[in-house]
Amino acid sequence: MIKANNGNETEKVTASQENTFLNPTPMLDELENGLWPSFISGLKELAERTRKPILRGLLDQLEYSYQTKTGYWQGSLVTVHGYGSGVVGRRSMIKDKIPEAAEFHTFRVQPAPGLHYNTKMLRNLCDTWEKHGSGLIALHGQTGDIMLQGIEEAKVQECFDEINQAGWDLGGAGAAMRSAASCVGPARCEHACYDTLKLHYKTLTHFVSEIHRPQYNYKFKFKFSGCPNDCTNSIFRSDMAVIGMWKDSIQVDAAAVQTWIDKNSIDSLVNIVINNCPTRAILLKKGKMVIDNKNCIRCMHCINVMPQALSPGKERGVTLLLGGKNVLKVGTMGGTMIVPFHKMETDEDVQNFIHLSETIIEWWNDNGFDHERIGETIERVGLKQFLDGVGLEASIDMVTQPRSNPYYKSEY
Amino acid sequence: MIKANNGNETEKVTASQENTFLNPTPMLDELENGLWPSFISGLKELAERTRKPILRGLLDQLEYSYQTKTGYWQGSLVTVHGYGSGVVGRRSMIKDKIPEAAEFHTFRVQPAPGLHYNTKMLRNLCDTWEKHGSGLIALHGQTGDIMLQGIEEAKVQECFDEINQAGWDLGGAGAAMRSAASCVGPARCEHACYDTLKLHYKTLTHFVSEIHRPQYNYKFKFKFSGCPNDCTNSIFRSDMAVIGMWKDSIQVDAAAVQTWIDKNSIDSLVNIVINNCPTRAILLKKGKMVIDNKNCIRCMHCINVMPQALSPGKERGVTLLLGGKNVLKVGTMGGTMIVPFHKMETDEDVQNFIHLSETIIEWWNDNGFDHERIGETIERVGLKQFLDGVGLEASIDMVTQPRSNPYYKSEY
Amino acid sequence: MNTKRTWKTVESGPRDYQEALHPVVRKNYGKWHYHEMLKPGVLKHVAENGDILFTVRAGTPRQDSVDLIRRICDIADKYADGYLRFTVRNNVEFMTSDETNVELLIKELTAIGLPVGGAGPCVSAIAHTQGWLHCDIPATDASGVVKALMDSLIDDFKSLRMPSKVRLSTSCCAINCGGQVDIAIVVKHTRPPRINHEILGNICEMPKVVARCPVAAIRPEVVNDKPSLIVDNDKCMYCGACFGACPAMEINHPEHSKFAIWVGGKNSNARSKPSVMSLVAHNLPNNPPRWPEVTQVVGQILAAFKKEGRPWERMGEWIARVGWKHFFEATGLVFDKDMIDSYRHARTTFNQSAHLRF
Amino acid sequence: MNTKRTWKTVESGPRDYQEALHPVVRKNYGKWHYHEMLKPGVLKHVAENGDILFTVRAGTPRQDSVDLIRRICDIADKYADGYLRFTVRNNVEFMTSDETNVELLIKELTAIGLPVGGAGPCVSAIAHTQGWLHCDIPATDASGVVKALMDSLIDDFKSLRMPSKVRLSTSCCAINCGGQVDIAIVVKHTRPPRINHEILGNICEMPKVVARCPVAAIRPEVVNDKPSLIVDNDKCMYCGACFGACPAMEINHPEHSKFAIWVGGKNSNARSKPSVMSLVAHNLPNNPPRWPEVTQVVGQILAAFKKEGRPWERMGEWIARVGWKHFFEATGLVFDKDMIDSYRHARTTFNQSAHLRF
Ligand code: SRM
Ligand code: SRM
Ligand code: SRM
Ligand code: SRM
Ligand code: SF4
Ligand code: SF4
Ligand code: SF4
Ligand code: SF4
Ligand code: SF4
Ligand code: SF4
Ligand code: SF4
Ligand code: SF4
Repeated sequence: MIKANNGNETEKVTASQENTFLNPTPMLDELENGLWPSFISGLKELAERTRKPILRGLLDQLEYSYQTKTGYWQGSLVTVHGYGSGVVGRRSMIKDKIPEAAEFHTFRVQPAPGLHYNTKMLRNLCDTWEKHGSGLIALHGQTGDIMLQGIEEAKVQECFDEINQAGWDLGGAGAAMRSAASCVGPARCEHACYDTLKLHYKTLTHFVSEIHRPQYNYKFKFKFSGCPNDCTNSIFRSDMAVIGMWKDSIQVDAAAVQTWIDKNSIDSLVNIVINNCPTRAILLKKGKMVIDNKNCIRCMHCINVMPQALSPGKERGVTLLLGGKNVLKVGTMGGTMIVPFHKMETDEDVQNFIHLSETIIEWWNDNGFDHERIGETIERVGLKQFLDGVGLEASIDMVTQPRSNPYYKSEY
Repeated sequence: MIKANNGNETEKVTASQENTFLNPTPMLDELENGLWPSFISGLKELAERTRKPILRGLLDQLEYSYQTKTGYWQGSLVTVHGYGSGVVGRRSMIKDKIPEAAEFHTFRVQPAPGLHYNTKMLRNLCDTWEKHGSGLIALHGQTGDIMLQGIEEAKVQECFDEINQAGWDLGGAGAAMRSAASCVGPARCEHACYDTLKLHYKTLTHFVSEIHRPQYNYKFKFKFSGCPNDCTNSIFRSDMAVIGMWKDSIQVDAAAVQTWIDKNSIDSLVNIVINNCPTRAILLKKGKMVIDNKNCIRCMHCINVMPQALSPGKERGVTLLLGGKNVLKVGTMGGTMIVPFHKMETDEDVQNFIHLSETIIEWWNDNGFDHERIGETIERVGLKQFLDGVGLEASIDMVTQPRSNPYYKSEY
Repeated sequence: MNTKRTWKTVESGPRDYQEALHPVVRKNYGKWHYHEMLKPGVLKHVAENGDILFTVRAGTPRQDSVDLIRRICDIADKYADGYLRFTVRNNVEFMTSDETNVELLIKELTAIGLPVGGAGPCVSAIAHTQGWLHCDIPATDASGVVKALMDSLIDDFKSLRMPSKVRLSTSCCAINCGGQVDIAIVVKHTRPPRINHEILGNICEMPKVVARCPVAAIRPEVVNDKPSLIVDNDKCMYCGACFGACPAMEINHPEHSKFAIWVGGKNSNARSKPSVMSLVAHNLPNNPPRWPEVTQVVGQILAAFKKEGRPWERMGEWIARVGWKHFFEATGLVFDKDMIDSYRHARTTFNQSAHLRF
Repeated sequence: MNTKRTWKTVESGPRDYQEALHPVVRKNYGKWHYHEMLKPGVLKHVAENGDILFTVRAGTPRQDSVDLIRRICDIADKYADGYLRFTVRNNVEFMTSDETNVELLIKELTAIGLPVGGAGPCVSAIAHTQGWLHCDIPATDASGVVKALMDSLIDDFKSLRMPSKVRLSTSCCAINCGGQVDIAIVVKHTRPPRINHEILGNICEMPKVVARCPVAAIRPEVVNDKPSLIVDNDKCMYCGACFGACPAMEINHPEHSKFAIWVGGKNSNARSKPSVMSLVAHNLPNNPPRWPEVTQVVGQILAAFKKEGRPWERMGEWIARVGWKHFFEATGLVFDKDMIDSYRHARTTFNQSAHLRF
């Protein structure tokens, strides 16, 4: 059907050219070279085995995109019964040319927090997806969804019912609560200051209706990182970053510190640990390492370097950063610290957190514009106004320095 | 005439109450207490000696201001022949109440660069001023002018002619070139990387007409600091900060370094010098101090601590920072580096500098709004547009980091 | 939907994770003591009670076929007790308490074409976005760029020879779903949108499109008797935000949609604060199928960082230490005036000091 | 002007400096080698050729009478070869090559009431502005505040017991002619301007006044049949910028014009970059003649800095090291929500990180 016409055709007979089901895709085939696993090889293998026309269409359209340097999908509203989001609809703009991939909708499916699986649940998902859809799965989307990519509208409900029956639910899209991400946390990481998986699970279960029914100004994302290493990139990639934090002193196992020094030398202690502490809060005293915890800003660095010897303190909880997002309109925003420390042990702690989140989202719904992320709303109306609006106390922790201009309103 | 009525009257008989010429000024008299030299005592002494009504009026009005917490001067246009600025006119809003200080205009007089005097010129100025004016002189105004404070309009021309005859000229006011300031520089400071006094003198002589005839969008100030210590506060207080700079390596007198260490200890070298270098460009190698000049950012710190051992390099000149100003409308702005290095040795160097300044001011006159400082204009139209407008090359030295947003226009 | 539904939707939200946790994980949940990096891609976590868990991490194409996933499941069944997890960067992880399984895992993963690595001071997998494969607004294909790049970086994925973690992302439009990373490859348009007035009024909510423009360059106008929008080309800086709201604002162009390279982004709070990335190269062609120009520039940046970075120092921290001037020298890239910020907080990036390197 | 002029103006610009230079200065111009701080207020500069110059520095009231200036000249004639200079902070300096003159200078200066000091790690003289003495827009009297403050700080002026240089300024309106310093005392209004509609139209250029407002709170309106201006009190944040352009916008208020204290400004490039200062106290009363509340707060700040600052560390550098949280603890001041920036670049001051002190 589609013939490559960019004069680039290679003489080399690639594996794919031996296949009969697929049309030639000379440009895409270039991506079968090299040592990194090739999504093209995967797609071709899948297509050849299953002989699904939708996959042949997909490859033809992609090849055509490579040739013309142009994309051909257009958005389309596709949903399952009762939901307003969770399926990202795609129809081809060149279905006259390549009818086989006229539709190529995607399910966003919420995985388990921490992206843990047993093989049974994964195989089951594969089977359902191969039955109804294309058999192409993105593990995972940047927000953290399983993306089942490529299905026709007619099959959407049936397919969803089957995966829902197996225990899965859809994720967010549009102006709604979005799927969350959480780091591996307490499941396997010694740094975790709270149970990221549990909080992710409880929070997103609470907001399940808001995920399925877009009714916000714009998207709202949670991300849960167990410590300030922030392995979920929550700071720039979620509206509410929930980051593990401790309040007391770093726990030090003096013997293990000595073992570390013996193994790595005192030079390494100075050059790698002490010299990299952002506030110079680590001192060398008679060959021993002493942490000035009042000046420690919980950056994690020393703990990262010496995980066997140092750990976060015992009084643990979370710090909340609000308003992170990417570049649109205002330039990338990092989340702003709005709650320096919040315990996260009991169910009540969790409920308080969820309640605060609701209050915040409500404030945003009342004060935000259409397509305005909460970070933008706060920047527009002012952090002080936001704090007043949701009933939080101002604290010096929220800013890097007090204001440098006299342009504020205060009547006494 | 004016009686203090705030119930604060003190029983203590102060020196001034013995005088007969002045009215009681109980609140002001409080400022005769304490060990710091008192401007009130000075004013009173002057008034008693000279018996000038304008001084009695001034003290009465000031006392009344202290009582009512209100100022009573209003601006007024007063000039000398041929000039549009240089006299700051003040008329009293309460001249009905206190007629003796109905007028209290001020001459802004340009001193010599570096604020150097011989006693003859200063005595001469005092005599003239006592003859025509109040006898009150501010040494100096924040911009650097001698301020002859308090004269009536009728006497202004005569007085000016006399001081002008003695070699003085007026400084700036209004939307004009302003008087400049220069640090003591090569006159007495070992750090000076160029001749601040000479450049101040040549530049301001060149712009003499623009000082006297307001024709800019707003004020424009030069300040000349001989090195990055910036003893004239040029960064936040002048539109064009001219700061001494060197390009090659810091000059090190190894023997003097050793003497310093012997005197102050190696600990001091580490804690005071090495540890305070902003880029950690100073290393300790076998007890010796080694400067990594590629990473030195010319902050002056190590040179300040060890002036006998270290000095700026030999390839000297200036760096130019444009757009500094105080808080109005946009918040305080620091000058932005627009010329990293410019030689300042020959007359040609000076001429090039003046020529560049002219080009810049011309651009500002063309592109700025009324009452907009050049820093504001650049912020509004963009640094790139400014550079294009005046024909300067962009350089990484001008920014702390390249842009973090994709919101720029570039066609290829 | 014609089929009669027999199933009533359960709005369960995230999948339950208890049943997905490896038994050793479940047992030591929240009780880990420390970890070590045994070799590229292999972590050893030690629990408070002395339990040991080995993790083997491998790269994937992210856009996986069910065939590949089933193969991965086979391996998990054989060597990892039937459990596995994925990382936030699309790597797959197998956990086992049996040290002998580690080498077997590496062998089998290599056999099915999945490189083992991506942990510790190395280049991990590149954050993916959708591109021509699925998105409705892309100017390029993210998966293709990622594949081409990773082919050239695979040795840096499989070894521990970087000063610290290096995160990359590729985004197929300026929106940048890939986020802030050490090195980002992002589309940059260089022409204003061409407006399809024929369809605009019918398919777009005009006030929303007008509101979407960051520089207020769009205004309503009747064109050929139809209500439509026009763009003030002087103001427009080609961001493409309008296109996301309205497909008639055609911003993508096969030739004039280019690539830009950004460096120094960081999300972690380790040592320095999280930081946004900065523009260091642009006007790179969008050159499928292998985008050699992009690979070239990324290679230059990584080579300089590998050479000069100190242990634990992230890309942006290295640059902060040596200075941007040196960064451009060391990488051979060229600073130009478009790299001077001109947006809302531009002034805060101006060098308002005499601090200066020569 | 009725008198016939006999003199034709010479537009000479700055006064010629050659004749104003001390002979030893002239001889060693540009050839100084180094300096030492001998004792408070006394510097010793050594030239390349070994010439030595002693400088004695003393404080002045800045608002000087000709009597005081003549006395100063007498001293200069006696001990400094007839030369003197002033510093950018209103201190006066006498130079001599004769070491025996140093003590004599100190003695005579003390005798006429001028304290010797202000050099090196100490509190130097406070930058002055005009206030009720001369300005047309002040809410207070700068000279008075300065005198009261310096009375309490004179020992810090005359000694070398601060960690480093401490610069102060006082400004009688929010415009702050005093600039960025370690500690600034600046007026802060707390009510919108009261508008004198009777005179406004006659004495003010209305479009200029409208343009002057940073938050566009002013608009033209006819009031009592006269063209005038009105202020949107919701928008107005009491900056007083309009008052500078139009005396009918009466911003000053005897009770509601207050003082605010700012810290951490720095102009030098030594170590850290030049920095703007931050608000740390407000709502202090404007309380002539001695403003004890202001003196009190400044004293608290200086005491903490004196105790904790390290050698050569400026106020803002000390705070950067110990953190703002500690600054508030150590000084006993209280952070409040008005101290959160809300102006143009506010976002750049938000803590966009998890970096946190407890
Ligand atoms: C699929 C995914 C990329 C991927 O291949 O992984 C994606 C794809 C799209 N993103 Fe995204 N974004 C995806 C994660 C992100 C992230 C990363 C994250 O969530 O951690 C970001 C940055 C963080 C943030 O939220 O700002 C992100 C920032 C955006 C933005 C810019 C938002 C902003 O305020 O700057 C848009 C534009 C918009 O919403 O109008 C956008 C819009 C889109 C749209 C919906 C484009 C559109 O307007 O039609 C894309 C749909 C593509 C498709 O065909 O599926 N996407 N997008 C990711 C979601 C998969 C998932 O659910 O797991
Ligand atoms: C006299 C002086 C204060 C002093 O007592 O020393 C002063 C006094 C006034 N300043 Fe100033 N400024 C004085 C130095 C400064 C400085 C410091 C400097 O030049 O180093 C600044 C900060 C730097 C700058 O230029 O921004 C300064 C920033 C201002 C501003 C704010 C400008 C801005 O863009 O933020 C104004 C307001 C204006 O111009 O509209 C202003 C306006 C004024 C006016 C003209 C008020 C007015 O609009 O009527 C004051 C006249 C007072 C009078 O009665 O003489 N003055 N003014 C200083 C000038 C004396 C001299 O010539 O030596
Ligand atoms: C598995 C994973 C979390 C997950 O739930 O999936 C994870 C796991 C660990 N991270 Fe991470 N990080 C993971 C993504 C991240 C991310 C996000 C990302 O890559 O997109 C970040 C933020 C990156 C950034 O700043 O932009 C991240 C920043 C860190 C840091 C801080 C690094 C730094 O110095 O800036 C550490 C500390 C360290 O390396 O010891 C860390 C440390 C760790 C440790 C050592 C924690 C532990 O004790 O187990 C884990 C293994 C380290 C490794 O891979 O080198 N993890 N880590 C993610 C693996 C990604 C991958 O496959 O490459
Ligand atoms: C005389 C004077 C210049 C003039 O032309 O009038 C001057 C003279 C010297 N300054 Fe200065 N500075 C003078 C105002 C300034 C100012 C501006 C100001 O005070 O308003 C600054 C910038 C202040 C700021 O950052 O806001 C200034 C920042 C410095 C520095 C950097 C200090 C720092 O660490 O930040 C040095 C370095 C040093 O102390 O060795 C310095 C060093 C010096 C030296 C040591 C230079 C030398 O080798 O002779 C001179 C005597 C030092 C002293 O006073 O401690 N001078 N110096 C000014 C005296 C002011 C006064 O009477 O108090
Ligand atoms: S964010 Fe912290 S707790 Fe979570 S995986 Fe990373 S290092 Fe571990
Ligand atoms: S966690 Fe970070 S700030 Fe705290 S002591 Fe360790 S390195 Fe320093
Ligand atoms: S700015 Fe530099 S050259 Fe000028 S007086 Fe100060 S220290 Fe000396
Ligand atoms: S001048 Fe400053 S930056 Fe340069 S070496 Fe000395 S202390 Fe370091
Ligand atoms: S980066 Fe742009 S084009 Fe790519 S997936 Fe995200 S929205 Fe679509
Ligand atoms: S491309 Fe961006 S700047 Fe141009 S019109 Fe569209 S939204 Fe506005
Ligand atoms: S600070 Fe304000 S009131 Fe004081 S002199 Fe300057 S302009 Fe006048
Ligand atoms: S006080 Fe300031 S904000 Fe209020 S109207 Fe006047 S200029 Fe505007």
